[in-house]
Amino acid sequence: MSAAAHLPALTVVVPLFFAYLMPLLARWRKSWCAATTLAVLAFTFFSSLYLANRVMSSGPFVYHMGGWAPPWGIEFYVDYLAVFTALTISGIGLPVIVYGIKDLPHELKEGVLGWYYTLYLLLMASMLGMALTNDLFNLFVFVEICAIASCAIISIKESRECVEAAFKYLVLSAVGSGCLLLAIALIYMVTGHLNFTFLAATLPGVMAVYPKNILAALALLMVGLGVKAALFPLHVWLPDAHSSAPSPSSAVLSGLVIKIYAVAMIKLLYKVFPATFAGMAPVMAMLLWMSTLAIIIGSMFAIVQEDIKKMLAYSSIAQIGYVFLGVGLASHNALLGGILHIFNHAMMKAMLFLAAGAFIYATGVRKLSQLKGIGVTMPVPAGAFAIGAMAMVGIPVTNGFWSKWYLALGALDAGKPLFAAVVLVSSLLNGIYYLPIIVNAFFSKPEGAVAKPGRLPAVMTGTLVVLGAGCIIFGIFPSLVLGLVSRATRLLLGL
Amino acid sequence: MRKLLVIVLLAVITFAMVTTVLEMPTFGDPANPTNNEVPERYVQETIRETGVLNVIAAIITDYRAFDTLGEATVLFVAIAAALSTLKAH
Amino acid sequence: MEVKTSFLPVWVVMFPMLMTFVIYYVEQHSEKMRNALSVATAVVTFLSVVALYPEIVAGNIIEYRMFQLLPNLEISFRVDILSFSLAVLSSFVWMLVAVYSVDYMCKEHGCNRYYPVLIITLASCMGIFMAGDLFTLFVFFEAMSLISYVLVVHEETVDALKAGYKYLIMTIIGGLALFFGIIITFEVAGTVSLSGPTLFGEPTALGFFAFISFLIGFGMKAGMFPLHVWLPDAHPVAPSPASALLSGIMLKTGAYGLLRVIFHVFGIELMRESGWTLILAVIAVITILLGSAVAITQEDLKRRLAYSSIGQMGYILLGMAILTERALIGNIFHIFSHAFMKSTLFLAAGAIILKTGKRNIKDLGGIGRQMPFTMFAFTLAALAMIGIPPFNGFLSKWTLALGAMDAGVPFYVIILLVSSLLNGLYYLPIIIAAFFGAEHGHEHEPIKVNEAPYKMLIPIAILAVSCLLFGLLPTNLPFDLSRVAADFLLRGGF
Amino acid sequence: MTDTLLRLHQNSYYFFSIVLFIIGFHTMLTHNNLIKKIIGMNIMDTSIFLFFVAIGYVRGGRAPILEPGAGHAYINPLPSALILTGIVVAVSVTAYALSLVVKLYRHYGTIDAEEIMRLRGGETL
Repeated sequence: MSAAAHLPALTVVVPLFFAYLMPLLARWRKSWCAATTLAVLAFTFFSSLYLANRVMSSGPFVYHMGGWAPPWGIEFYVDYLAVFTALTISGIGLPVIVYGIKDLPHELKEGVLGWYYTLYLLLMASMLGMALTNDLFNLFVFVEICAIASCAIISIKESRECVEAAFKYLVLSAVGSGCLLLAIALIYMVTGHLNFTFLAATLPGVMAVYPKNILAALALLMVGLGVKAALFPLHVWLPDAHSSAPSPSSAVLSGLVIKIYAVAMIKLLYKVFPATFAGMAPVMAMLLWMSTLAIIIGSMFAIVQEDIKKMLAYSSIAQIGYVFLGVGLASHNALLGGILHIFNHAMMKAMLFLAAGAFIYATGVRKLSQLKGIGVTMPVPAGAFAIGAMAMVGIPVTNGFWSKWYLALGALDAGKPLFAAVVLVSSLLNGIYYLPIIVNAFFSKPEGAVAKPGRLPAVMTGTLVVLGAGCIIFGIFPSLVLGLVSRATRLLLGL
Repeated sequence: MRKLLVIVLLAVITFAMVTTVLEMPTFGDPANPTNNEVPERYVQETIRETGVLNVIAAIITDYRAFDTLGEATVLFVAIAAALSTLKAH
Repeated sequence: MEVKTSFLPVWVVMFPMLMTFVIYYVEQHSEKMRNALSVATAVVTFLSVVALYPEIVAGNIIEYRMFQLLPNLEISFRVDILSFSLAVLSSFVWMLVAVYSVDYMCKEHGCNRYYPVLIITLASCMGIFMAGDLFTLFVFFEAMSLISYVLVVHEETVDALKAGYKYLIMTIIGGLALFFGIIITFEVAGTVSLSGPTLFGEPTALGFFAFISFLIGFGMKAGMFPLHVWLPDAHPVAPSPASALLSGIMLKTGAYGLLRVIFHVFGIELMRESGWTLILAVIAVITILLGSAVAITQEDLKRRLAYSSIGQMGYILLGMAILTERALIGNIFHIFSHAFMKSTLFLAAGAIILKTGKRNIKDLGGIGRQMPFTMFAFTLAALAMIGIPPFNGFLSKWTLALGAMDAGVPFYVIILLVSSLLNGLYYLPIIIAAFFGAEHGHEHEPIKVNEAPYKMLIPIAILAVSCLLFGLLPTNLPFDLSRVAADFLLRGGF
Repeated sequence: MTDTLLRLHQNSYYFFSIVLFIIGFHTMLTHNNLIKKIIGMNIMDTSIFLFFVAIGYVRGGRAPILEPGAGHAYINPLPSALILTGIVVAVSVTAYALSLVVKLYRHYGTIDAEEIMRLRGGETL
């Protein structure tokens, strides 16, 4: 077989391999670390692109690890959702670390930079693995790598808030992993399979014999992945963790990591447990209400925050609610909106965190009330922030608009206009906390540290410009991603 | 207040899990769903396919070797995480 | 009547949009060039709109499909007689305001922000009037609403920022309501195009939600009760030329949107059957009375004008609620009349504020002797506002009243009369005090004639004369356009 | 009632691993000492391992080290193999968590969660 045939595995293994090498590289050739990381991420991006191209032209395909066919071996299933997620991960992960090249030395100790790149690559690899894998236990292994790596890129920063936030995150994450493993045990116990495809075939028959096992497993899965995805009542760890971390970490944690668990949830709910399942209705209803609470309460909390990164973190809680709203509504348009929002929110939230990071980098100011006039002295980051904020509110010609469009349309499709109203109300709430920041940034006189910001390195500005342009481009031409997302949705819903 | 909450939570979980236990396949029953074609092939074909007598070893290092790569990576990531945390001091 | 494809509507929208960037670039180097370019852009836009006239007057409809965003969702442009009427009116007023701004704004800070925003708002305004489907309309509507925020807070005072915040939040609410309406329409009809038959077949609960959403979304912009709260704050704090545009033109985009929704989305039969017009009528009556009554109590000249705008928008809403042919003519003609009158008033007020710095009505005694020309124009427009013949305001009210009689509701005529009376109560004292009142603190000094520069006076003069002319002439262009447009809409709008 | 007890007896491995799970969870929730929290976490993990391995047992089966031709019944090897991975995961998480506790102790001089919260002046975990 040619190398291209092994690309699904290589997409995950190559970053892993370079992650192992990174500590050595950091010892011998410090300056190569960043370049290697970039090259590896570029490779994952292009291989995801290649896979996406292949899937779009000739349909989903499977890859057997080591040539062992399921149910004996591990299988990667390269379908629309998987390549979409992989593209999102590598597409956002790349600019974030480009930004990090300049920002990280500012925030971290010299000695741990190499470790940061190691952890970043491991995080990326595990997320890609979660996107591609079709095996329940393999998913668990990647979840664990992801959990530890994402805690580690918080605690790597020398501050007691970071260590404490990372500990809180780790403990809750471990509880989540425990629930996940128990759920896997319960599912395996009654089906004898770990492969998603085989599970989906076995489960309907098993449901009649062991309904309680399945329900308990579902509940544990919801809790396990819900904790990690910060679904509403289980979000307590998120604000501290995402706000205290170094800016690139915040961007990738808020933008990607919580989303990947949502993707895992989507895979499990729609591929393993068929959506028509009798026992699924309450699960979906629960998801709906939890996400509604997440959207409303997350926004409410965001309104009262004073720290810019805390506010963004609370906003993430609300935004993950959109994704789960789409999942819970389960109509074609709503699920499409939810999946689309994974990408859109990854882009805008990463940009917002990086822009906030740029403010902090140049002025050292984190308080929202002190950021007045930042748009006058730092027009590019503030402009990016403004675009991101507009996208959050869902103003047309930004990508956030399309998520809301499809979610609202999907809510109407599902015959639940109430949830369309929820989307609208939350847009208003987003407006209430994002717009004053922009207004203060551009229409106030700069004072104090904001008046004389330090110089922002060109790569950081460049990253913000690229991401900002992305928000607009995907706002004007939503069809760029929509083909992929729409096919993913149709496949998931079996249409 | 918090204690009460914890107790209620734990009671609910216990109740739910114990009811589930009552319904689970009987422990050790050869007719259990887990004893399907998967372990059967592992037991019967391991020697021919991998040349190993210990089936668990065969699974870890061959059939599901990718999981083991992940396992090693978990170990690696934990070391990296612990070292980076302690080094940041 | 036929449907033609032409690039001209796109040009009308894109040209000022592109020029915005040119102006933004040029202004870094030369202020003179910036001013000249801004005026030139407005003039060229006006002429481009006028170039559509032969096709429109021949009864043709011009369409252009830009590109498809998604299946059944595209950016498209469509110019019919109603679009043309409003586009030509707006670009005309815009042109005059651009000329006026040159001298008015020279003393203000942040001119480099003002001109690009002025021109891009023109572009989005043209986009609204020429939109071929609800989605395009929505995009430009949001763009205009959000960008005009910059005009509202131009002064950057605490008051301006506060008013701006209110404006912004209300705009977001309005935008979301519109979004909801459009989503429902899309869900029910599968398309949001304005070029086909009406999109709703029968009055369903979902349809009612859509109607209410549209009413909130467009009504917000139109200053409809009870969503008018932003208007009396936002319009006065803006610089006067911007106030003139906000009150004279941008309010009308809301009315335009409602007209489109009533005739293209729901259709006149549905509106009549379902009785939803009653909601509109009640709101219109309250808006008229409230706007006029509260205006009396206002001390600040521009605030009084802003409340007066609310009252006048009530007439336009009333026309839509009555839905007889003559009411509709009155409605559309009043869009014209009010644009002329209110722009004159705000520009004149701007001239007074620029020259004397006085905003309070109490201080305006004797101003007519200092600035006779400006005050004369103000008087013409105010008389038109009250509805005294032969001004255009009289003509529109008269037609509206006839329409109300056609519908058999003399109650509306009484409302119109009462409100005219109220208009008189708050405009006449200003005029009387201006010409005959004692000047404040200057009794013993000789009165200096202290007019604004001619570049400001000419636009005021043109607008003021239009108020008289379009009421005096038995047949005039705005009235003809209104008549044809009303007829066109009642025929089904395509 | 006797039925229930019989089932519990039959599935006693499952039952007791659930009990262990609850004990671990309780330890995590109620103890303020961070080390004890980590111990609770480990008890939880161990209970799941026990549960998982118990699934693989087949009555009369032997450990799956093959003796070709002997005709023995073997237990299901898959859960055991998976749990080996699981154990490593638990060890790794514990190691990292302990390193964080070391750091916390250096920063705050205590490993009591409430004390740390008090020092930080924030909300409780």
